[in-house]
Amino acid sequence: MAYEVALDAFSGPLDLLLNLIQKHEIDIHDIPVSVVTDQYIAYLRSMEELSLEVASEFLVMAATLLAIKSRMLLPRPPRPTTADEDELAEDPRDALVQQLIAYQRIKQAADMLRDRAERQRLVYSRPPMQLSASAPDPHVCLTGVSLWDLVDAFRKLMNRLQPQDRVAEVRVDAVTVEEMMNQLLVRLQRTRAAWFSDLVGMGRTRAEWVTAFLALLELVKEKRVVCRQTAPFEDIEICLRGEAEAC
Amino acid sequence: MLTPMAAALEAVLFAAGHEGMKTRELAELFQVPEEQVRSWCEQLQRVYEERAGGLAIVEIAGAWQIVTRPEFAPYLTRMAQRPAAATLSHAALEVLAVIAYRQPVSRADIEAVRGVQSDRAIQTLIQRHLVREVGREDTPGRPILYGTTDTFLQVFGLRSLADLPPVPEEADLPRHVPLFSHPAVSPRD
Amino acid sequence: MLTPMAAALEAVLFAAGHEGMKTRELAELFQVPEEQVRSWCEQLQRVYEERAGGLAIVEIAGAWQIVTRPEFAPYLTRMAQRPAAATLSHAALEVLAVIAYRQPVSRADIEAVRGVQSDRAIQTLIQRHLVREVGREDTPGRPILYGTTDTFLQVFGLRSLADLPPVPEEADLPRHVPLFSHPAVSPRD
Repeated sequence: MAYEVALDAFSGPLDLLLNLIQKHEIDIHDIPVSVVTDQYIAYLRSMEELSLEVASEFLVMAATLLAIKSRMLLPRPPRPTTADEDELAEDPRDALVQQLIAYQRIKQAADMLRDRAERQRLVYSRPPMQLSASAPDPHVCLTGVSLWDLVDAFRKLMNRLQPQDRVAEVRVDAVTVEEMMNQLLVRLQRTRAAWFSDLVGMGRTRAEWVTAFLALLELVKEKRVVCRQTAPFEDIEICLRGEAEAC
Repeated sequence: MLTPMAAALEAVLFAAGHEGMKTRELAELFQVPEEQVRSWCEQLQRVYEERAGGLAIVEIAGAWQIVTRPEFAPYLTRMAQRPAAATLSHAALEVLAVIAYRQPVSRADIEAVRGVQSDRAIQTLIQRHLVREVGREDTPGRPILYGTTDTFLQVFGLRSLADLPPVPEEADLPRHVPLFSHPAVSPRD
Repeated sequence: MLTPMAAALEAVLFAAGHEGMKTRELAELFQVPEEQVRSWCEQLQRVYEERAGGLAIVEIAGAWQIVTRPEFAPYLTRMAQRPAAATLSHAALEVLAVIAYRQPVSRADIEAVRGVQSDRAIQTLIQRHLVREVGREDTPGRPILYGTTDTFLQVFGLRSLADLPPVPEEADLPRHVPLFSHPAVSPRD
């Protein structure tokens, strides 16, 4: 549990990096990339050792740091006497420094907002006075609100119930691949075709994603569904075999 | 300039709203004898009279409260007739939807569904006579349960609650999360 | 001694409670120009400050209202059981800060600043009515643009977006990072 707290302590790779910089009182404009990179990667390693999932963004940042580090090791071009383009050659750290500074300001702004909200919470108001008694009007007239607005509000509310709230209600006995295959077939019979991401992406937990994916593979193997993709990286369309011509 | 104690008393009476605070309650809050509280209240009452503002301190049924002075009633009547208040905020509509479909329901239940504080929206709905207290839940603290009113039915043109349109998604929702449920297409007029 | 107009204003603001009254609404009620009303409100605000009572006049989200002064909160928390405020996560606060200062802004922009996926936090903020969709960007894919709501102003006690405090050390920032350029005036309802 305590590990999760440690992980949560950083809201992203920039947060972690900024923390390292502050902890070691490093000048943000002149970051010793090699030191920071080592520490950053050491941190990721310790996360892995604790079997914590390291979000991909953290890994991307590690790669970025390594790239900057290697570029810093390259010999700089000899300094020309005139101020031509080469002298203005960028410091490989520039982009990252800009990003860090921008992020630091956001963190400050976030802190400030939190302080304000806390101060505001110390302020009390009172409910409006019951004025309708002095102006009796039994016909409350609502404009711009229809019954459908009400239904819609409720439906949306149900739809956006926190995923974790829903997960709590899932039975302990997990869905089997066979059950999932049936569910997928039922759904495909209803809709004829569906996007791969819709089919698999509706899983609430990692286990469900995997089950759905396996079920889909099984259906492909049994030649009961057909997949097609119009261009590389496009979403994959899944059709029932036989319906393929129609979709 | 008010004394710090008078200022604190003013803040408390203001926030207490139309229910006011009994002398005994104030004495407990400020940890002083009741006579002391009574004398503070009377002092504050005099201060209010002397400044001739829009408000007064009164003691009604043993409870001290701040009220508006009667001579400003015409403005308040006009305020009440403001047509501007005729629409419901998004938040109020959501709360109304939860109450309509889930009644009787407590504030805690409503907030659990919405994930946000909802007391203001509930107050607004009560003021508009769309929602009312229908009882108390039989759990510790006996929280108030809310339900819709006849005005609610009139406003939305319903014969009875049974007339509320079924929410498409609801049937699918309960116990087990249907992993691959079809996204709801709600009928619209 | 308050002037009769100030007294009437005080009564009206008291009656309006936490809903407050917008300058325009007050102007209609008193049948005077908005500037006149604004000056009355500001005068009353000063009177309240000078008497150092338990109350203050504030303008939040464009609406004038009477509230208690923060220093009396200890008495009031004891008195009124306020539902625990749902606190925002670190991530959600960061996203809110980006949206508040740079609105209207797309998810991609937010993620560029934070260096991390932000869709969950955005959903949380929408759910809490702190943030809403304000339009679409005129670029391929027409991504959704987000902005803050009136609830945001209320929660953070701001008169308007122009009231957002400047982030310190603004001078230190290099020119070409227009991170905290003045918030664009976004259409609001």
